[in-house]
Amino acid sequence: MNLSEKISIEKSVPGRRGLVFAKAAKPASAYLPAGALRKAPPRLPEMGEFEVVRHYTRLSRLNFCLDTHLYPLGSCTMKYNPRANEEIAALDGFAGAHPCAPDSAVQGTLEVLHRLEKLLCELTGLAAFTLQPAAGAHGEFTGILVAAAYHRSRKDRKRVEILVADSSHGTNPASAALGGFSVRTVASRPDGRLDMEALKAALGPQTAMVMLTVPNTLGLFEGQIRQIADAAHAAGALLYMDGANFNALLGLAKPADFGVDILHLNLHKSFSTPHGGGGPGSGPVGVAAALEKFLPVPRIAEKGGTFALQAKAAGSIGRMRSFAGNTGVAIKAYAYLRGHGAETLRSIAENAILNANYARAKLKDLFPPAVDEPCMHECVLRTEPEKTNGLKTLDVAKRLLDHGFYAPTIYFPLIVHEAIMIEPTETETKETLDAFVAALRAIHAEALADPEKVHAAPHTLPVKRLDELGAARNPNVAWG
Amino acid sequence: MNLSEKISIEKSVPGRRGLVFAKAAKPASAYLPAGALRKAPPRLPEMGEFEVVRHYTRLSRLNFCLDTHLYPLGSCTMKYNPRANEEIAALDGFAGAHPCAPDSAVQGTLEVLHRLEKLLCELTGLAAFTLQPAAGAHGEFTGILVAAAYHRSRKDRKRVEILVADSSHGTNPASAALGGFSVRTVASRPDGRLDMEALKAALGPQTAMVMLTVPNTLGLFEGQIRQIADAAHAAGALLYMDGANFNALLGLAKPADFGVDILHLNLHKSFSTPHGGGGPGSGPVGVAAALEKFLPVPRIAEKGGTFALQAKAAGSIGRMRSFAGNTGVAIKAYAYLRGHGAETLRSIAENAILNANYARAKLKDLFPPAVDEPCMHECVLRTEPEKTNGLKTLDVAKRLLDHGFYAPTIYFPLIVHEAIMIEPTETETKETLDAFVAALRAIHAEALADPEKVHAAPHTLPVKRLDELGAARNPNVAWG
Amino acid sequence: MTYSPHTSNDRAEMLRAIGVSSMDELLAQIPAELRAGGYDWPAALPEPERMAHARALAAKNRALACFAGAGAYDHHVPAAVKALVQRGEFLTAYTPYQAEASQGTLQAIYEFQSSVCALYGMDASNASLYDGATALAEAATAAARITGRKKILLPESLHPEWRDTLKTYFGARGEPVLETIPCPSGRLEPAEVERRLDDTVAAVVVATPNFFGLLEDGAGIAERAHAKGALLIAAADPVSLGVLEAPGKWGADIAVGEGQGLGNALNYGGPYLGLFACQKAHMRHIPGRICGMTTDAEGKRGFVLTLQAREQHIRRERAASNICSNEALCALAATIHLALLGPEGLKEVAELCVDKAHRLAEKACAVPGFRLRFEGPFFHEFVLECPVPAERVRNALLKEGLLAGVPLGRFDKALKNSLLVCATETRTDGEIDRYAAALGRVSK
Amino acid sequence: MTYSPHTSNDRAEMLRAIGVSSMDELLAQIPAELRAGGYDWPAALPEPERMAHARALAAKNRALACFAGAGAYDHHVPAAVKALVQRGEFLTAYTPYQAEASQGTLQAIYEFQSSVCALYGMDASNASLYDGATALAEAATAAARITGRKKILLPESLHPEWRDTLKTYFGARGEPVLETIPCPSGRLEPAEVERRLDDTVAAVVVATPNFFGLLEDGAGIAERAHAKGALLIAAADPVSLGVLEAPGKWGADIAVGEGQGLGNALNYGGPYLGLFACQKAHMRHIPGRICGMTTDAEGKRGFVLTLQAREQHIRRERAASNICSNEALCALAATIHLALLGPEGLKEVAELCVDKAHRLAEKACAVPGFRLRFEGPFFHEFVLECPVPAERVRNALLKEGLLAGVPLGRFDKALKNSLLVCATETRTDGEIDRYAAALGRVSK
Ligand SMILES: Cc1ncc(COP(=O)(O)O)c(C=O)c1O
Ligand SMILES: Cc1ncc(COP(=O)(O)O)c(C=O)c1O
Repeated sequence: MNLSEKISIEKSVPGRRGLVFAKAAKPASAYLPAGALRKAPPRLPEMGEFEVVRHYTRLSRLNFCLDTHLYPLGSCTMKYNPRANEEIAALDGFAGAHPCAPDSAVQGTLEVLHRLEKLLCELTGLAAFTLQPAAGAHGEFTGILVAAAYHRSRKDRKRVEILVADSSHGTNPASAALGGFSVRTVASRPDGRLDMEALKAALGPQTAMVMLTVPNTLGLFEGQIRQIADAAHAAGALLYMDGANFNALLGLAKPADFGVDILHLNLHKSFSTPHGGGGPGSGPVGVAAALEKFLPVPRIAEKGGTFALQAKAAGSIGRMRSFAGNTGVAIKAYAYLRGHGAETLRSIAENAILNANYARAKLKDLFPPAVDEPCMHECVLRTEPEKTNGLKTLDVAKRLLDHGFYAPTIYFPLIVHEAIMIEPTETETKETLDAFVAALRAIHAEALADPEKVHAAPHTLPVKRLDELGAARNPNVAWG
Repeated sequence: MNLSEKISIEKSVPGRRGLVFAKAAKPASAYLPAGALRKAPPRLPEMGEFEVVRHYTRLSRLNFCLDTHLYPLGSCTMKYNPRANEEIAALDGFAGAHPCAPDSAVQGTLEVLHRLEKLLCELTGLAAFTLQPAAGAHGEFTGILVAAAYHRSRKDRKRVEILVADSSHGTNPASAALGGFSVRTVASRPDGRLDMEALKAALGPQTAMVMLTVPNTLGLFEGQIRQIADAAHAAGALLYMDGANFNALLGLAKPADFGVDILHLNLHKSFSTPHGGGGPGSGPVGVAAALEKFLPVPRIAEKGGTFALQAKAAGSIGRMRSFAGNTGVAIKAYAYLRGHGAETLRSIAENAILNANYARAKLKDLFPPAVDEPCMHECVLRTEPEKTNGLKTLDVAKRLLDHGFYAPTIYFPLIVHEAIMIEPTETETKETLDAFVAALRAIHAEALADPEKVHAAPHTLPVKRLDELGAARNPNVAWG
Repeated sequence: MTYSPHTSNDRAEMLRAIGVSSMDELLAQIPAELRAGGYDWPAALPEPERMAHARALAAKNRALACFAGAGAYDHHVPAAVKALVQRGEFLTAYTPYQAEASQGTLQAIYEFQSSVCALYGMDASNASLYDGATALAEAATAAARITGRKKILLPESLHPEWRDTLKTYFGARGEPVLETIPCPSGRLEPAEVERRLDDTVAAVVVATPNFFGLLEDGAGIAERAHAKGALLIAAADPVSLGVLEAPGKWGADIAVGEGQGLGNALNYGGPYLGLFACQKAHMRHIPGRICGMTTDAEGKRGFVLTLQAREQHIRRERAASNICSNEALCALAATIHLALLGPEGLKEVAELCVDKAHRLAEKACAVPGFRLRFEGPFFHEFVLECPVPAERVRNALLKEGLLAGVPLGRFDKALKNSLLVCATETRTDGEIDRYAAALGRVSK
Repeated sequence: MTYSPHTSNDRAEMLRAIGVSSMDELLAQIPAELRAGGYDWPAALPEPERMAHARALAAKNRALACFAGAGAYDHHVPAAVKALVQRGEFLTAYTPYQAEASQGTLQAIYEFQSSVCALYGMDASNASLYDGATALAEAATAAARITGRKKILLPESLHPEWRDTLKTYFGARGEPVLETIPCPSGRLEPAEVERRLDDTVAAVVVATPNFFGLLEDGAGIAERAHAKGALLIAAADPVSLGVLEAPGKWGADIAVGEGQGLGNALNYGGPYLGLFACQKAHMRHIPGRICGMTTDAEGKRGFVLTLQAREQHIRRERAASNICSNEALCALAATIHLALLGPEGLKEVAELCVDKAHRLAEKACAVPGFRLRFEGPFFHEFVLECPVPAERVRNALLKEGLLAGVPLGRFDKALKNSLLVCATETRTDGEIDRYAAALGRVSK
């Protein structure tokens, strides 16, 4: 009902106070040299506590979110995350633990982390996990450094190249580059899978690793993954699996069985941490036994039911960040997994796949799939502007907002023209999917009947279409 | 952005499950006679957990609330209640305490309750408090029973009548009647105060008590309260103060000094419990020393730093409900009061009074005050339909919603024609009040320029004006 | 701390606009002799210190495995319930006077009323009352008005605090007249009820499960009451209705209950949740707020507070009740709780309660010296007759971290050795075993 | 438990619509030989049991009065911050790709960026990075790109885990090259820095307060760095900036920090909050998401993610960074925290920290055998030199419920007897006294 909100600093009134603290016995100037002290106070808003509460409450209401709207954002697994997990991670015992506390004082947390590692090992078939990476991309980077360390340990210094699929997520090549590797892109076949011939041609003594996303970013299972693994291994390279889409495999398949050497998972997707407007995440990395020793420190060790955080480990690539990792996120993932038994685990993936295929089946006559076959947890469809008065993917996305749905991921993967990537996730009902399908079909019809309306969408949101170009040309990124 | 929501039962799908529990070792039928068992399951919604979360999240967004809008509801003290109090009342130690736990296991709660009673005594000057009443009206009823017990204890059985002001809240006469008293209404003077002559004329050997609201429901201080008390006492009656408006006196005055014998406070107004859409509240009752023994049980006793809940007390009117009272609300009130020192206590009332007078001063040319003099924490204004194309109070209220403000209390007190009762409370900023004033002035102008628009308001809310008559004529109060 | 946002600048400008020169001038409304001299008040605690202070106090309460019931039950409160009721839009709204700006609260109340009706097998309900005890008092008042009769029969098997509440409510006024029916066997004897029924009786109250946990013969009593023109007021724990027949089905005219167990914490006795429901015929005697469905000016469905002619703000001393604020947020918690559980979840909880309580009873009675005080089917609570005073048993188990139950001696001296024991779904098998083992040590 | 809402009916209908006869047919996409045989998996815990399990685990952590810092600080987290970040609209939204439906998140990011800039005295910032250590790594990368140079000078007075993180980040790639500057006095000697500066140096890193809690001569070092064409990267605790001069004012080109102390709990090390800010000139080298102000088609103000040409999803292997998800919710907490505190509140907290840490230091050093290891002004942390190994001191105080600090021996053997001790505004005078008293007992 409110459609815009001033910026906090515009609500600021000099001298107004929110949280007030006790006064220090002596001011900082009594202890610190004058030269070190701040001359002018930082330009932060001066607001009462109530104003702050009202400001951010009202601001929040300008958002769509999963709790209010279907959020079928492909590659993002916007599924429902049980509220109990939030409560659990916030328990004083967990939330109040200092990262430098001695192991004896944090046995509860260490036990959770250890148990989670073991559960992830069981789910993936891999030998060992680190929970340190803060997100998926950070996990990729970790995995890439593990691969580098592995080749280095074998004195194999020629392996300077990493192969990535052209359909891969942008973080894959970026992470590879960050690890000092050159990146070579391998084309996908028309059916969306990696082109084995192209791969074989690309593999060589320079290849450190092949990075593959399973299911891939077209929502398709790489049926030949075992062969890909064999080819990579035969060439002396490792196989990395980007497991950000692991929701589709939970309880169905174990990547170790595919021949995967290294993989990362996104706890904030498949394992139930709400995405928080962009994070925090957690990107645990699992490895085959031979690679365990390269995992970053700290490691969590267990002996006779007592847990220890080991800061040093011979062979380790070192530390990827400060402290143990995004423990709060890991706790939620643990809580989530303990809510499931072996049977219901499998239902996660099954229903995710069911929902994606249902949406796909109900839409494919109007929005042709990038690849016309059953999909896994998401489907990539296309608009056909040439047939529909210029209805582009962006228009569909914006117009969907008017219809009360967040938009799918658009223009990704890059290899699909006018891509619309729909991932309903397993937690949406058939009724919601039916309404979503109806909205997309209605938009298609609108494009034929009243194209202007669709091109100018959204009409009912707090703002109309925003000028992105202008924003980038004259960036205003702070109130200054 | 969503403007309506199905009812939960309309979202129900047979067989769908939300929270799932463990299965019992044996079914109820193994233990209980078949005749006692339910034949058909209750018609409750069958929804997934996510659907429930989404349903109530979306539903909530159809509300205005204090966290999103100014809520200048006279007589209701819709002020900001610090979030910390919610956290405190929810602490496991407090929230998990069973009401029949032995005193030794609940010393923390008992200490809070005891401390709160003492603080309320200090604020009011009264000798003793009970925290048992669940709300203001329940407190009134308690106070009335105390008065009855007092007269009974003096064998004074003729006192069957209670005097209430014509401006009083409806709960006053209703509570008096519930206590078995007949109710006599005493008129107010044109200046909004109780008519001393009318009072004196009404007082007599049949008078058990005089009930007065201070500040009264016109937002005015009863300047003659001391004389009223004297007159009541001289007639052998007691003086009851409805303290629901105590926000205006916090830190400024102690009702005991007025000659008040019994009073109730509304913790959910002056003492910081968010109103929750209609409750819970808590209506502690304070009494002068001579009346303490009549207070309801249980009482909280302290001895050498140890606290006890006493279920029996000689002379007590008995029990007003089960258990100790709305403890959770009392804990918030205690937390609130401990956030204040003697100086800031006073600033609560001062700023509440300042804000009401500011709104009054800025509006009185267009909306004449019921009584033209400075007010306390709220002001009662009027519309003048005859001068403004029929702009009625109800129209103003509905149109204010379009302007982004909740409406003031309207048509109360009953003695003011076309009353608009505005209580901004002390937690609103000058800027918000300015915007509110501007909206009211704009509505006045709209009424002159485009009366239809105003009469048909609201226009921007989830629903248009609702048919209240129809609702009462053919009541549909359950999905059946 | 101050939650008043005014700067000294604001204050000066506002005083100027008002036309006074100082705050004191504005405060002159209060005669000087009535102004407080000063306050003996502790120093303000800033939020960090306040939190620390509160935590220290909360820590003085002991964390115990709770086998106490007696009208307040340690059920699981779902995380989603807690999260949703804390949304500002629900938490910080008032009673929905302006319906158009309060559809969220209003629809939730409608759902609440509907859920209560579904549980109790009734047609109409309200937005909540203070607690179970006061709901019963309101039901008694309504029954007297409906029937034009003056007497209410109350069983001894009713919660003693509920009986006490009714005594307080009606004692001063002298009506309705309360008559207590003794229940030496722990339950109402239908014949005994029949003996006391006459044409002055407005209603017979039946609590089932009753205070001792036992199921009553509701249908038998209802039939007898109706035969004499009296109403039947049922008091029933809403969780029990996951497995037990709805009062409306066995003849209750009005049903009440304590709704705390539906998504609300124990909170040392409050805020709790008074449930009230009745057959359609009595709708206009319901106390308190009622939400009704209606349509807006364009025919769209919406919700309003309705039937207000019963209420104090209209009727004043002739109102159906004096209630104004109710327990809305607790009612919302119950509404969400019931939506989360659904009929199946509620049944699961109820069956767990039955199962655990019976297994506990069996284990407890296997300890020499302990036995059930009363015969008859029970839900999740039973009276354990101890070989020693029940307080002693309670104190002994307290040392082991168990809240063993509620000693009944304080309600009735004859029950000095009786302990009212409850097991809900939150009690684990391990705790049940520890309980029995601890009893074994007491008996020695 | 299942969070999949489908009934068997739904499932059947949906399979039919898809045109397959069974779930298995749909799963045929995964070759049979790649399907998992089975899982060794513990039994599902329904929510009540799961909560109980989690509480039992959490209870295995000890509640201690926290005098440990070392990059993670026990500051008060305001209740309003906790409540607001849990609103579904923030908690369950994604990265704001569809700006029109994400103005709440976007504006909050803009406010976050602005607040970070205000604190650090910079012009531009981003939506957050993983933590302080990785923020520094990103800053080093940016500095190398901006200057076209390869060497980064890292002081020994920097958090050792941050140094280790940079070593990991750049070790495999071999660049930027890291050179550590020894700090025997606990602080950087400007002269020593100058000695190492040459035209291969991209940036000098200065942490102030540094790992040992000491303030560095940032201005002196910045001047020398700039003189050699190198950038100055400042690492600074944001809370300290309530009283300390903004890095942008004393010459920092890029500033980073660990933002946990702004409204985020300790959480055993994460999620934390990487802060990154810089002068305008370097804006297009900022890693990660950036929110910018713009206008909509009707000229109304709005916010979007901007400058995306730096990012991995556009640039892939040529991106400024690989970061995608960041720590948005932690950044939101910091934004709200800073709005609640304002400049005055932040100053109060900072002054309390300074005051309490200094009073603690004084009391600790009054205990025979204990002294400050380093000289120089410090913020809220100091190195206490103990007469015995610091681990022993730590273990002794643990028994009294005190987390005495961080023994530095594990970072540097030469610091075996050194304990890094911190006091924030949440430590009470009573706890400080208990600490000193406990030291007294250790020294005996
Ligand atoms: C397939 C894939 N890989 C990697 C990532 C990167 O994960 P994160 O955003 O947690 O860094 C994502 C997330 O968007 C993804 O979808
Ligand atoms: C003046 C006055 N008296 C009494 C009451 C009744 O209080 P409650 O609603 O808590 O029963 C109110 C509340 O509306 C009130 O404003």
